[in-house]
Amino acid sequence: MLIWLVLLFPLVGAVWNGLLLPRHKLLSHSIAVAGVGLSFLAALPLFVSLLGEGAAGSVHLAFSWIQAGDLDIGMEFVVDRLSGVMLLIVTGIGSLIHIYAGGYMNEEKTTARFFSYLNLFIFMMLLLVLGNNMLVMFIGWEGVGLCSYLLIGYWYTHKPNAVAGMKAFVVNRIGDFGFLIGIFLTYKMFGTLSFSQLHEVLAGQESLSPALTSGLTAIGICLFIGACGKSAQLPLYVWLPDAMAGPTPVSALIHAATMVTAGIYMMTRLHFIYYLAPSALMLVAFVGGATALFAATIALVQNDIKKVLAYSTVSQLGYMVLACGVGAFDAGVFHLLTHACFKALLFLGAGSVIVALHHKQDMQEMGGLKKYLPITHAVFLVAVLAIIGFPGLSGFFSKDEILWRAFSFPGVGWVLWLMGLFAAMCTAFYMVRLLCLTFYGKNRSDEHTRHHLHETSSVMWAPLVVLAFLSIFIGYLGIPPFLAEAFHGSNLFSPFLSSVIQVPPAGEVYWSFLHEHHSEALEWSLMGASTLLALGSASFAFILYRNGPTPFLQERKEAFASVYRTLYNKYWVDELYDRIIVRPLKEMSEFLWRVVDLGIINGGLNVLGQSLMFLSGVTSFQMTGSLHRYAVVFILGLMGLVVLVIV
Amino acid sequence: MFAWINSSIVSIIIFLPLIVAVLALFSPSVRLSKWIALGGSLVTFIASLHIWFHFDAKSSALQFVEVYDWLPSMGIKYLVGVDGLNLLLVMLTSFLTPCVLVSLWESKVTYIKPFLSLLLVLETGMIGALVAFDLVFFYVFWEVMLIPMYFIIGIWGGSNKIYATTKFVLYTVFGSLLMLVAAIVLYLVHYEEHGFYSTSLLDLYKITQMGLSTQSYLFLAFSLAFAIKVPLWPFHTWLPHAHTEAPTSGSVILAGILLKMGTYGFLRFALPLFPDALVRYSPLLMTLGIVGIVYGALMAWMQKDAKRLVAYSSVSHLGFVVIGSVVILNGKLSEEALTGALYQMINHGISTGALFFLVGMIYERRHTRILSEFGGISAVMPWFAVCLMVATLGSVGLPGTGGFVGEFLILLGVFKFSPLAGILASTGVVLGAIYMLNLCLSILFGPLDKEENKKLTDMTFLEKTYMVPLSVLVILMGVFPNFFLDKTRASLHHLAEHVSEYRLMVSHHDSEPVHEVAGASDTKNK
Amino acid sequence: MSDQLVFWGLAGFITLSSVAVVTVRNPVTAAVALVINLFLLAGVYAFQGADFVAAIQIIVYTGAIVVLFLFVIMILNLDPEHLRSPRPRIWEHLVLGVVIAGFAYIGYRFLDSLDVGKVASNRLPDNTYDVAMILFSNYLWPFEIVSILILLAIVGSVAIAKKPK
Amino acid sequence: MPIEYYFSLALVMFLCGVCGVLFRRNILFVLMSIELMLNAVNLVFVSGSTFLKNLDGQIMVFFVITVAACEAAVGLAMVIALFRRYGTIKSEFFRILRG
Repeated sequence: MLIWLVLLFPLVGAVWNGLLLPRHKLLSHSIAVAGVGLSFLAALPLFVSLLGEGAAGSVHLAFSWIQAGDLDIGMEFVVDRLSGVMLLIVTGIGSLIHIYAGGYMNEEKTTARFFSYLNLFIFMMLLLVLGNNMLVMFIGWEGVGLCSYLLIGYWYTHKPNAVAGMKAFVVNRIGDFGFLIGIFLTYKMFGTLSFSQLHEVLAGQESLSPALTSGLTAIGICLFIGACGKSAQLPLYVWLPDAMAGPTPVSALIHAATMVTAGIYMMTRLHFIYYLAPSALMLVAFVGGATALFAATIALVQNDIKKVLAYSTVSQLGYMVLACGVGAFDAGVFHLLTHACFKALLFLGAGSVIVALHHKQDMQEMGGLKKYLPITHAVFLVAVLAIIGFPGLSGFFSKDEILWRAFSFPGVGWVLWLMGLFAAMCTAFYMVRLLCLTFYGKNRSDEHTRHHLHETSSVMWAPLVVLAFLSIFIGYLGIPPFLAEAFHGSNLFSPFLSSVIQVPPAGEVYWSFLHEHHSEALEWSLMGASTLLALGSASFAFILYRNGPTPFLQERKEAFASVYRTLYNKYWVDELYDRIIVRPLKEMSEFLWRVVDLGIINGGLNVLGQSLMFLSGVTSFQMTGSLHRYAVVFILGLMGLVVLVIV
Repeated sequence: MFAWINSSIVSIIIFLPLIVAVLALFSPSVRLSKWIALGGSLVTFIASLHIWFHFDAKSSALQFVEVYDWLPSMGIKYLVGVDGLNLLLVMLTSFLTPCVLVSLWESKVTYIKPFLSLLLVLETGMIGALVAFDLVFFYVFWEVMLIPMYFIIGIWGGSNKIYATTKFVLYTVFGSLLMLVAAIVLYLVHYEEHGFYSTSLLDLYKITQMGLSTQSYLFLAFSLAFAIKVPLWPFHTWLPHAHTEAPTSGSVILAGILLKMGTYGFLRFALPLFPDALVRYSPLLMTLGIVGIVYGALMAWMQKDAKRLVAYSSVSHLGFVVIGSVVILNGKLSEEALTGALYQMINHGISTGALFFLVGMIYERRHTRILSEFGGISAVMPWFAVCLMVATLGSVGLPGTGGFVGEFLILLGVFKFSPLAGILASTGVVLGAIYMLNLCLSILFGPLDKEENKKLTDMTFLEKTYMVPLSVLVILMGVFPNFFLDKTRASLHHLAEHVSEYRLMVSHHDSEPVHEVAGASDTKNK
Repeated sequence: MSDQLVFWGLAGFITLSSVAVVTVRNPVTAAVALVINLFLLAGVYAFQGADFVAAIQIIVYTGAIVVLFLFVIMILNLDPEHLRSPRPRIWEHLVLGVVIAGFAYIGYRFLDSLDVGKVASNRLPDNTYDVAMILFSNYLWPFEIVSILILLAIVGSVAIAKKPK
Repeated sequence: MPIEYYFSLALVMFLCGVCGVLFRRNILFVLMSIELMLNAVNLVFVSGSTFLKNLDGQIMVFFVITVAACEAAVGLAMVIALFRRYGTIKSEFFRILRG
């Protein structure tokens, strides 16, 4: 029964705020927080019930949704350990961000619309997470896209915001197109879209025919295209940086903690397909690794604080996708969990900075904010340390787990590991750069702004503190086994999920390395190497940037001008897409419209009509209008007819 | 009395609007005329609700049948009835007409009385064509639909109305005349096989001895008539003109219902009457449909005029309906795709109807439909913005709106038939998002920088009375599609079975198509 | 014998007057020729024993219709300019020839096929009473309808010919 | 008298009427020619009636005469109207039917 409450509360909140549009900001804020908070409270017992040894998931059918021919799709939901974890992330972090948003949006006249969208987003995200078949998941999948669209363009009077929203929606749609094709393929092959039935079918197979394997590979790739769209992977990541046009809580909730992780969740949910389609997973792994690296390099030189965080998100999502790609779905979800905490914290912290600076986002105009925003600085520091993998913080455990699993992947694992490692170094560099440029050195903002600088209200910093605690401690859920042994603890997270995530029998031969035992020395040394490199990179960045942008840096920038420009302009990917996709398509449409539609089809018809008119003009010469002439013709014709008959 | 109503309910919903049309035309005052028209159309809607609630969803048979001999010597009967195929469309028609009449309540249209009565005559024609099960009556109603539309565009249209309306009529008549010829041939074929004359569809469905070539010619003739009405690419060029010139109410009816007559015609006539020809030509129709989907979408993207944009989007959306209607799997029509096609007709009727209403609203306020003239309207017209958003999302096919259910079912069926066709058709979903959101972006969002736009007033109460139900329906149809689909299931199943059964009976004429189709589905991996 | 004489006499004059109607230049002359023609035709009817028809022929046609023509001719008071008809063109001669030949041929074929032989037609006995009986029993409705037609024609002609204000 | 004679006579009258309609430019003459043709038909009716001993033919003549009267009345009214309006009754002047 609780599951219905979990779903109901945010929906009620969204409808209440959306239809009744309460004028009072506090009221709409409370409705929204209640909507998601009550949902979180309802989700807690649900989750607790899953904690028991061997607790199985349960499926709940609301009603039969679409029934046509042989197809029967129910509005059904699954509660198992995987969706339970996601449930907590969505509603828990969602609640914190909802609380924070009340402070952030305090300058707005009314916030009912905003909170309605936000609650609707939570509802859609819950549909996505809880759905027990691809189609229900797809409702949530596109639903969160819609909310993202609406929220990115929340300040719609500024046209670029609306355009960014539209870009997000359209790029997501391209991904969804792949998802949809994947759904069709699945239905064509298995005749069902339900996760549990698919799992039953595939887990029941001892070995796979080549046709089935290739089919599964195709499904895997198609669904991964969907994941690329939603989780901002190469080549469909372009919408996410632009999506920063939305209010910062939105960026934190949707574009960092929850929605963008939907792709990882979906692949984990369908791990049994991916485990049986290793070549698809290989693609996933490389796309993930490449994205992690690619986005991290761009983030090195960006000046907009939210842009840096956006590219950082893309990069971290790349890690998670990489984890999925090497079959370490549990590691992916673990990183998803930790990342949700510290990235939400980073965004909210950045939001506090932005509010304090009256909506300035350029880091070149910040600096020295440590003095003015002590709490924000403290939690921000925690988050930065977490993300760069400072030993003992959450990011350290989750990232290290992924790197290790990548390395232990047979064959190309070391390439993936190198990608991840390099990306980790970049991450450390740009995060510390961000920290320094924002909080240390001299303040570079103008007099007026500086005068009004002060710490944000408690409604904003309180959630940050909670998140900071989470960022520190949540990592201890998933300590790597060898460390756990050393400290007499145990890894709680992977075994918890292992009841859901299992390699199907048919794939066990290929994935046997997952259970292979490695020497602890190797693990220790790899962990040490990556940690040292990351910390080295971080200290390098700290040395360079601790005083803000200095002439020395300016010189370096000029020395590496071409590299700098390439990175600064994000490898000109947007321009490239515009040149090779958007513009040709537009020109083709223009051509089709002007030449084919107006010219050939319509023109052809007009020519037909005109030639008929011309012909009638030509043949109407005998239409003199003289009655006698007509009568003569009439009589002659009549006589002709009669003669014809009687002859 | 009640028994009489029950036994002649279908005739009531056909002819009531006609009677009301006469009354409205000759009523002494404009005010009264409006009340009469609205009242009549509402009574019609209530009567159709009666059908909805008393309809037996379990049965695929024709229900509420009325038969009267008209010309017994020629076998022409007045035969009307409702089944799962036309029930939803009848409901849509009787629902949209009152909406249109309400939308005219405060309009400053000249000659309002004839306008209202033409709309009601149009309703008679549309409902009649939907429920007629006799070829002659179908043809008569089919043409009856044309005449009011001709006048509605020709008299109350925009600047280039004569060109538009002439084009519309010439196009449609060209198609329907071919259909008439084919209908006569069909009539004779039936006589040869069964030895008596009949124009009743129920008798014509029983034709089994028709050669493939005859079937092909007849199928093509019928299909052309329907394809022009749909309109299928490349017969679509009348549509943008007609829509651009037509008054709002004309556009709503035209896009909302008239176009569906074409796709309904496919389901009712072209598919069950000529099963072998259907198998032969289904790839052709599917190709044209897919071209239409992509082409219509690209055209819509290029339009600067909001109405023209929506018009081209209809070309794209109805392409989905056409491809959904002709999916043949293992010599059998795909029920999923058929369901989707039927459902998509209703969705399109509602969401595009709503879009035309909305475009009409801003046209009435600003006297322009050029997209670049707008921007930021959302701030001054929040209700309008919400409704436009909902209609747009329905049109785009976002899950949770009816459009998704229809498109999903269609694409699913098409994909099972041919993955390539499915993929190509699915691109329409992406392109749809582009042009529809572009519309929203240009009208609703961006800075509110034009002085004229700042003074725009939001939707009036009257406008809300029909826009809110339409918007709610868009969502309801996406969340509870089974509520609607339940009524259609038996009939669609029957249609699919019918086509396959009758194919088997005639397949000794030419068994090739059977193999062809069997070959198309052996890409199954399991 | 006398029958022959009467018939041929009537037939000859009828032919002559018919030709006159269409060939003379002056409409008054033509109208007079028409009167003669219709009058003689009444003679033919009487000769055949159709007394009633002969009577209304004289009363209605010669008495009313042709007089109407004469009235109109007087009202119009056409000047000689209007009466001059242009010289017939060659194609008109040709058409005239073709029409006459065609009629001759069709008439010939028709009469040839009639095959009623040389049966002499008997003059009918007195039949006015019978005509009246039929007219007011079998043909009562058409009779009444025709009266409406006449009424309409009267109203119509008045409306058409009225001087526009 | 053989019936062929009467028919021949009717034929000649009818031919005259046709020629009048075809070749006379003056509308008055056209109308008179029409009367001629109608009378030719009447003659056929009466002859047939006598020949067949059936009085229906005479009734028909009665109706034809009535219709002819109406036709003449309306036709002449139109002639007057045309003359008033255009000052001429030459038929080649009226060419509204021109394509």
